[in-house]
Order: sequence, then C-alpha cells, then structure tokens
Amino acid sequence: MIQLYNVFKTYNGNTPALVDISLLIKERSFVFITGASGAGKSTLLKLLFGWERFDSGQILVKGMNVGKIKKEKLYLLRRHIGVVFQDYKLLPNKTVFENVAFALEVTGASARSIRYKTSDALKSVGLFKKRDSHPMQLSGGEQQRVGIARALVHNPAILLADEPTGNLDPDISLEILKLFEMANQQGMTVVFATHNHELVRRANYPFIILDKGNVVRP
Amino acid sequence: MIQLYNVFKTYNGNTPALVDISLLIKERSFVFITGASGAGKSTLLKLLFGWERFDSGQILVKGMNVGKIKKEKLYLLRRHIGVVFQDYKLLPNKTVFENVAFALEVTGASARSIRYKTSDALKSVGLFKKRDSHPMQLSGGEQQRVGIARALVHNPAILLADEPTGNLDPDISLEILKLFEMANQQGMTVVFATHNHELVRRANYPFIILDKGNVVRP
Amino acid sequence: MFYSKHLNRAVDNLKSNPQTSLVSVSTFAAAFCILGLFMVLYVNLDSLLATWSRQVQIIVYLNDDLKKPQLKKLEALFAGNSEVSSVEYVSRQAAWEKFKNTFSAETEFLETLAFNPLPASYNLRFKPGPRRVENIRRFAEELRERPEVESLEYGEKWISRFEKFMVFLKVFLLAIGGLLGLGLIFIISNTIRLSALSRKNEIELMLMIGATHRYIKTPFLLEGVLQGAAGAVLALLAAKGVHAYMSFQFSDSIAKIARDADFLFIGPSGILILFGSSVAVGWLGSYISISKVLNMVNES
Amino acid sequence: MFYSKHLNRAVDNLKSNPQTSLVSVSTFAAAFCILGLFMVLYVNLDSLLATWSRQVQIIVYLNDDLKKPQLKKLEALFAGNSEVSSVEYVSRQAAWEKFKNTFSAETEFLETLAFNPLPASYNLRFKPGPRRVENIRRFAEELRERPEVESLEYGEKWISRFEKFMVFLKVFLLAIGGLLGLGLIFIISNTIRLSALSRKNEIELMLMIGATHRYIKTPFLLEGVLQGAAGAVLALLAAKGVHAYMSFQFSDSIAKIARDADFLFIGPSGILILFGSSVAVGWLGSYISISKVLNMVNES
Ligand SMILES: Nc1ncnc2c1ncn2[C@@H]1O[C@H](COP(=O)(O)OP(=O)(O)OP(=O)(O)O)[C@@H](O)[C@H]1O
Ligand SMILES: Nc1ncnc2c1ncn2[C@@H]1O[C@H](COP(=O)(O)OP(=O)(O)OP(=O)(O)O)[C@@H](O)[C@H]1O
Ligand SMILES: [Mg+2]
Ligand SMILES: [Mg+2]
Repeated sequence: MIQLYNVFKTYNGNTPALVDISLLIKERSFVFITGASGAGKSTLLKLLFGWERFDSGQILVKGMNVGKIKKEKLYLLRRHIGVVFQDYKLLPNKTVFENVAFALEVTGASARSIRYKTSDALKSVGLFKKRDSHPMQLSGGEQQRVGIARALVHNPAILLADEPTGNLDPDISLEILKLFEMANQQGMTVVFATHNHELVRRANYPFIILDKGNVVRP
Repeated sequence: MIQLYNVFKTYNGNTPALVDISLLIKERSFVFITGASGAGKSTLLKLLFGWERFDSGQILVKGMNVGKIKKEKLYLLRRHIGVVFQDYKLLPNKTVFENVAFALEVTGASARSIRYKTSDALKSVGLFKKRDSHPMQLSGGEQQRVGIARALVHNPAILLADEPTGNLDPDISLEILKLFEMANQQGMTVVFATHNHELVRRANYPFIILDKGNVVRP
Repeated sequence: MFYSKHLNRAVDNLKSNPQTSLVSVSTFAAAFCILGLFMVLYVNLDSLLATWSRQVQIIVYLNDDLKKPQLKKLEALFAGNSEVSSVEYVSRQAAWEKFKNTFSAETEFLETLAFNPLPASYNLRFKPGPRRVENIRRFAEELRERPEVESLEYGEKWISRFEKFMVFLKVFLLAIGGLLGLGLIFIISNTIRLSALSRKNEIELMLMIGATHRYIKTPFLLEGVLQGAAGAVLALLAAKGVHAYMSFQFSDSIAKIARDADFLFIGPSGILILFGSSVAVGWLGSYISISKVLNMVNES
Repeated sequence: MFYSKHLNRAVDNLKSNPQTSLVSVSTFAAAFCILGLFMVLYVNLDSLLATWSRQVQIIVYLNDDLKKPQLKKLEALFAGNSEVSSVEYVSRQAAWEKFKNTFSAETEFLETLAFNPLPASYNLRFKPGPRRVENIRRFAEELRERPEVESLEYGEKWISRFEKFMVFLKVFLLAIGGLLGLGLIFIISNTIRLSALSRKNEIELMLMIGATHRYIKTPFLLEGVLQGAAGAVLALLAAKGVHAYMSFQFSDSIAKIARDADFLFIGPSGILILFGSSVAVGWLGSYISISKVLNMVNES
C-alpha cells in the first residue's frame, strides 16, 4: 500500500528533514508515527500525498510512483487520501458544514450525496449541532474535529492524520481514536502522527519513531 | 491582580460560553485552567486581555476595570500582558526573529534593546539557531515555541498561555513548563490553559476546572 | 451544470471583493468608452469622406475666346470617359450673373463694374464607384495638359489630406486600442490576482484535497470574463449616451456639414469587436494571473 | 524617527503589492494628467483672452459729410474719457486706399470702381486696466447714440461669448476635478483597503499585543499619501511632456493666434494645488479604508 525506499528529504539545502527512510505500511493497517518536535513527522506525511517533493529514493502509494506523477495529475493520488492537518486548514468564510462538504465538492460529487455524507461525518465527530457556525466561532478542539470530519467524509483508502488530538482533552482524544479504529476495521489504512504517548501506549498498534529525520524503530 | 466577579459571556446570543464566573488570581501566582474541549478556557483568557467583551459582571486586571476601558486605550492593559495563542498567530512574512521582535517594536522599544531581548527569548525556547527561518519552514512544535518566546519577550506582568504545549512532545513540554515556572519565580503571574492532565498533575499548582462555562472547582 | 457551479463561484468571488471588482469594471468601461467614442468618430468621418467624395466634381476653367470646335473637342473628350456622368457648361455671362447674385446683397458697387472678370467653365460630375477619387484625379491631370484649359479645380488637396488623416486616425485607433488593451490586461490580471491571493488558502486546500487545476482555474477565468463583459456593456451604453446627446445637440451643424449623412453609431460588427476584445482581454488577464498564483501555491 | 520607521513600513506595504500600487498610481497619474491638461488649456485661453482684450479697440464709423465742428465735438468726447489711450482718424480716402491695397492682388476690377463706398472712421484704443472690457462696452453704447455715428464695431460679441466660454470651462474644470477626485478617493481607498486586508492578521496581532491605533494606521496613511504624491508627480511630468510637444509642434499657429503670448504651462500655484489635492485625496482615501478595516478587526 505505502512503500518508501531510501527516501531523503532536505528543505532548501539545509539540514536534512528525512534521512534514508525505508518503510512498508500494509493495506488496512494502523500505524503511529511519533518523535520529538521537528523530528520529521509532518514532512513524512507531506511526502505521502505529494505535497512536498523529495530528493532521492522512491515512494509508492496505492501502486502509484509518487515522485513521477506530474503536478496536474497529483489529484488522482490525493483523491484516495484523507488528510488531517496539524493546523486544521479550515476556510474561515465557510460554515462548518460547507468546510466538510468542500472535500466532496471538489471531486464533483452530486448534491444529494454531499448532503448525506457530510451530515454523517459531522455526527461522527459530535459537531452536527454546530454545522452552521463558522470556524472562528469554534473552540480549538472543535475546529480540529471539523478537520477530522473533512478528512473522513469521502471515505478515502488512506488516512494521514497529523497530530489530530493536539488540542483535544483525553476523553475526546479517545473517541477520535475509536473513530479511526472503526474506519480502519472497514478497510482504511491509517497513519497517525502524534506526541501523545499515552494514546500510543493504550492503542497498541505498531509505531514508527522518528528522531532528527531517522527512523529509530520501525 | 486578576479578579472576576459574576462574569457572564455568551457569543451572539447563543448558548453561554461562561456562566457566573468569580475568580481571584493573586499576584505572582501560577494557575492552571483545564476542562474539556469547548468548556470556555480560551474565552476566559480572551476576556482577560480585553479581546472579547462580556455580558455582565466585573473584571479587574492590574487594577484596571477591563469592561470600562475604551477600545483606543486597551493597549495600556495589553502591554502588561503576554499571550500565547492556541493557533500561534505568527506572521508568515516575517522571520522567527522578526516575529518575536514585533512584540517589542509596537511598544516603541529601542533597536538595541529589541536585538538583545529577542535573542535572549529565542535562546530560552531553543530556537536561536532558527532565527532567520520563516514560520512556514518550522515544524508545528517549533512554531509554538516562537509564539511562547514572543509572549515572554517584553517581560510582562501577566502571562496568559492557551494550550502552549498542544503540539509539543512531553520532554519539550516539561522544558516549557520550567521556563514559565522560572518567570513566575521572578514575579510573573501565569495563567496556563491546557488539556495535558499529566502536566497539571506533575506541576502541582492550583487549578481551575471549567465545564460548559461553569467553574467546577476553583 | 459544470459551468453553472463555476459561475456561482465566480459571482461569489466578485461579490466578496465588490470594491475591487467595481474599480476594475469601471476602469474597463472608461477605457472602452474612450475607444468606442474614437470608433464613432472614425465611422462618421469615414462616412463623411464617402459622402464628400461622392460630390467631388471637376470644374474646368476655360481660356477666354475659345471657338466652337475647340469646345466640341473637349466635350468629345468628356464623353469618351465612361466615368463621367454629367457635363454642365457655364458661360462667362452665367458665371458673372451667379457671382453677382451671391455677393450683391453685401457690396453694391459690383453692380457698377464695367467688365466681367470671370472665365467660362465646365462642371463635370462622375459616376459612383470604388476607385472614383483615383479616376477623377487621373482624368483631371489629363485635362490640365489641354491648351483650352486655363485652370482646374476638384478639391484634390483637401481630399488627399483628409484621406491621409483617415489613415492616421486608423493607425492612432489601433495604437491606442492596443495600449489600452495592454493596460486593461494588466488591471484585470491584477484584480484576479488579488481575488486569487485572497483565496490563497482555499486554493492550497483545494490542491491538497484533490481538485483538478481546471476546477480551480475556471471560476477565476469566468470572473475575468464577466468583468470584461460588464465593462464592455457599460462602455457601449455610455458611448451610446454620448452619441445620442451629441446627435441631439449638434443636429444642425451635422446637417450642414453632410446633408445626406446621419450621425452614425458603431455598426454591429464594431460592437461585436469591442465586446469580443473586452471578453478576450478579461480572459487573458485572468488566465495570466491565476496561472501564476496556482504555480506559486503549488510550488514548494 | 517615529515617521522614518512608519515610512519604511509604508514602503514595504507598497512593495509587497507592487502591481496594485502600480495600478492605483497610474490611474492617479492618468486622472491628474487629464486634469492638468485641462488646466493648461484654461490657463492659455485665459491669457489669450487677456491679450485679445488688451487689443480691443472701438472703430467708430461716421456718417458721410460731417462738418469740422461735429468732428471736434466727437474728439472732445473721446478726450473726455480718461480710459482712451489713442485716437486715430481714418478718412474715407484713406480707408479706400487701404481696402484696395488689401484686395487689389486678388481682384483687379476694384481699380475701375467709380466711387468710394467706404465711410470715414475713428479708431479708439484704450488703456490697460482691470475693468477694461466693461468700460469699453459702456463707452461704446454711449457713442452709438450720437447722431454723427453711422455704426460701431468693437468685437463685443466674440468677447462676451469667449468670456462665457471661460466661465463654462472653469465650471467644467471644477466639476470634472471633483468627479475625478471622488473616483480617485474610491480607488485609493480600495488599494489601501486591500493592502490592509492582506495584513489583517498582522493588524489583529498588533492590536492584541498592545499597539496603539495611531501606530497601526500611520503606515497606511503614508502609503496613500505616497501613492497620491507619486501619481501627481507622474501626471505633472506627463502633462509637461504633452505641453512641450505641443509647443514644439504648433509654435507657428500659436504665434499667429496670439503674437505676444507664449504657450503657458500651469503656474506654481496650479502645480501646488494639483500636488496638494492629490496628496489630500491619497490621505482621505486611505484614512477611510484603514479606519474601516481597523474597526472590522477590532469588532467582536
Ligand atoms: N517548509 C519548510 N522549509 C524549511 N524547513 C522546514 C520546512 N518544514 C519543516 N522544516 C524543518 O524540517 C524539520 C522537520 O519538520 P516537521 O514539520 O516534519 O517536524 P514534526 O516532526 O512534524 O514536528 P512537530 O511535532 O513539531 O510538528 C524541522 O526542523 C523543521 O524546521
Ligand atoms: N467567536 C465565537 N463565536 C461564537 N461561539 C464561539 C466563539 N468562540 C468560541 N465559541 C464557542 O464558545 C464555547 C467555548 O469556546 P472556547 O474556545 O472558550 O473553548 P475552549 O475551552 O478553549 O476549548 P478548546 O479546548 O477546544 O480550545 C465553544 O462552544 C465554542 O463553540
Ligand atoms: Mg508536525
Ligand atoms: Mg481553546
């Protein structure tokens, strides 16, 4: 499903962000990525959906050679992937509902299925009541859950979640984890980057530790 | 130092965000605020530096009656306060150094003291080496530390920190906590909103728990 | 279906930045209105030229005391030219009567003049046709060589001057049109760039969640086209207004200058050209800027 | 010190949105250039009017066969008017000679005319002075009543028509100046609004960390003033260029129309007015928009 071979990544020639990473994440698996601040977790996720280019090595995602896809064709890769961003990336001018629906709209889904699926996703993160609020009117944790709903709404084959519980209290964090586990059981591959050691310990899935761009323990 | 008497706050007439809050935070004290996502922690902090208006009650900060200050005069209150924002609020066009220096510039400090104090603040959060990077080139945790440096750089009498360790791994979280403790020992009043129960437990300071806008335990 | 959604998004864009859109649409309108008025000027001068050149005639002044056979010879020459439509002989006496009639009201003393200083003449009119002025010119030069002819008038100077002026006006029109076009492309591209930059986060997010480039670009292209079209419509209305006002105010003088010519507006093809070029300018301007912004966001 | 920092920030703002700044500066320049050229037109027509009215004289045509005493009476009347600077008597004979000299080249038959149709006349010139034209008008009406006077000419019609036209031009200038000013305030306020909106987060942050309103506003006000000033300078340069080109191209015709008048440019006070109003427009436009944006950000 996701394979990395000797991947190197440096940002504008400076200190390397990822050093010789080789990984295999099987289809339908659930993997944590942990590591200190600045270790390269977000960078790794950005490589997987083609947002950052890498210096050398090979990345295969769903059979596609990520390094070889042209910019205009990257959308084919990205439609298989849902991403929870560390900084949410919600659009302030759209309501909660519209923010989540947006992920379906850009793929040209029908209005009916958009309504249906969006409502479902909002209910699953417990924000259906706030569907007409704007992001600015939400607490930090609520915004994060909107981002999670948006990543799940088009039922992607792969979920890349970057610190999805950073602003959530332990109770809600566990609920979100359960949400991901359910999706995983229905066939979604989940890659979950987090600092939350307690969560990692508790969930008992394989985890990858990054340290200054190196894989410490696969 | 900080006194609240029967403070009520609703956002545009909807469900109340803070209900009948009365609090006393003494000078030079260190207080945690915890509570579930959406409990009203950020709202409480926003009231303290005059960013949101409240419906009724009284708030006194450093002897100023916050509800009575005119918009044009609020800067007098805010110059005594340092704020760490849940969403960092870094300026993408400025370097790390400029972002931190900005908090001194707007108060009209001299160029020499700006250089000196900014470097100091960056060193204390371990980001002096990244001073010429732009926020976009930093990891989430690094950005958060820039926000912390900016809040501390003008050595305010009060520090309001909203989830300052949300994106930090446990080790760095502890370091940041130590930083705040040091500042507190030198006379700074610290109000620290967080979900991180472990941190709260470990640090052993008084804490306030909010639940749906109500103080559960002062 | 596809386009109606994009049109909605384009209209949303326009609405979310009404002041900027207004500035760019009204700059558009002003520029195209100027252009339109120049075109009105051109169209009318052109039709005036046509009217006048239709009235061009050669007046052949004859030497005094010509004999009948000499006149016959000349008349045969006129008849031999298939372009000539009518020949009118004005004797010295007739010319003098006409002259006196014209000026008698003003100066009485002409009455008492002892002799007639005016020559006899032929007035030649010509058939309409495309190379008319050219033919007249050639025939006039031929006649000038004849010994019977004292001198000759056919308004050649002002006609050729006017023709040169029309060429100049055409070049000027193209030049100013080109310049304005470039300026407008710049302005539209700026407006769309601002519109796109104010949605930079949205564009970035769209890219991240799998939108195609075409999906992202289309509303901005439509936005540019809409601005261009709105500007052109306003410009045409304004130009038409000015035209109507001028027709009304100066109908007398216009009638005087060109009796059988109306004060014309730009024809349908001119309107189409104006409209088409404004839409093209809008499209081009927005295409340039949205491509740049998309590349910038997509960079890293 | 305070202002140099703010000036730096204003220049940074300008630089960070070069295309928008360019659009607004060049719109400014275009508008003020048009205004400047109208002012050039006005200044020159005004000076032309002054020159011409300096040359105004009354020609008093006399009835035939006046006796000496009657002439003396008239001359006494002229001498009694302190405004009259010179009196020239033109006898019938002299008038006829002059007429023939002027026209003989063209029409020989005047030579043979048996009698002289022209009247004798006085040419009166007047001293310069502020109420000159008015004085002349009054004196002319007085003279017209005299029995000795056949008729009287002093170009009153065109002078008063020209004066009316100048009033119209002044009103037109003010109106178009006001309109352009409003349009420009709108455009500048839009540019500054965009500049401020693109820094909305920065403004919000500044408010949060204790900047004064004045500190936040000043660079935007300077930005507007800079744009206005740059536009005015460009406009004056362009208008001066057009002026120089026209002086060069049409120096002959200008010399013909008004022999002793140069083709003038706007004077120092006009330049100051143009510059001052462009700066004022820039300031006003930016003041409006930055206040709005500040309020918006500061709302909640
Ligand atoms: N766009 C960029 N340009 C330059 N350097 C970058 C960029 N993005 C990240 N970096 C650097 O690369 C390193 C890895 O960053 P990354 O965001 O992957 O860390 P992370 O593991 O996600 O950290 P965190 O837990 O704090 O989010 C950091 O040192 C960071 O400063
Ligand atoms: N600007 C706003 N307009 C309307 N409602 C708001 C606004 N800001 C916050 N709220 C609502 O007020 C409640 C309290 O929000 P607040 O941000 O104070 O919570 P919080 O305790 O900081 O939560 P978190 O831990 O998730 O950051 C939430 O229900 C939120 O949706
Ligand atoms: Mg990260
Ligand atoms: Mg919060």
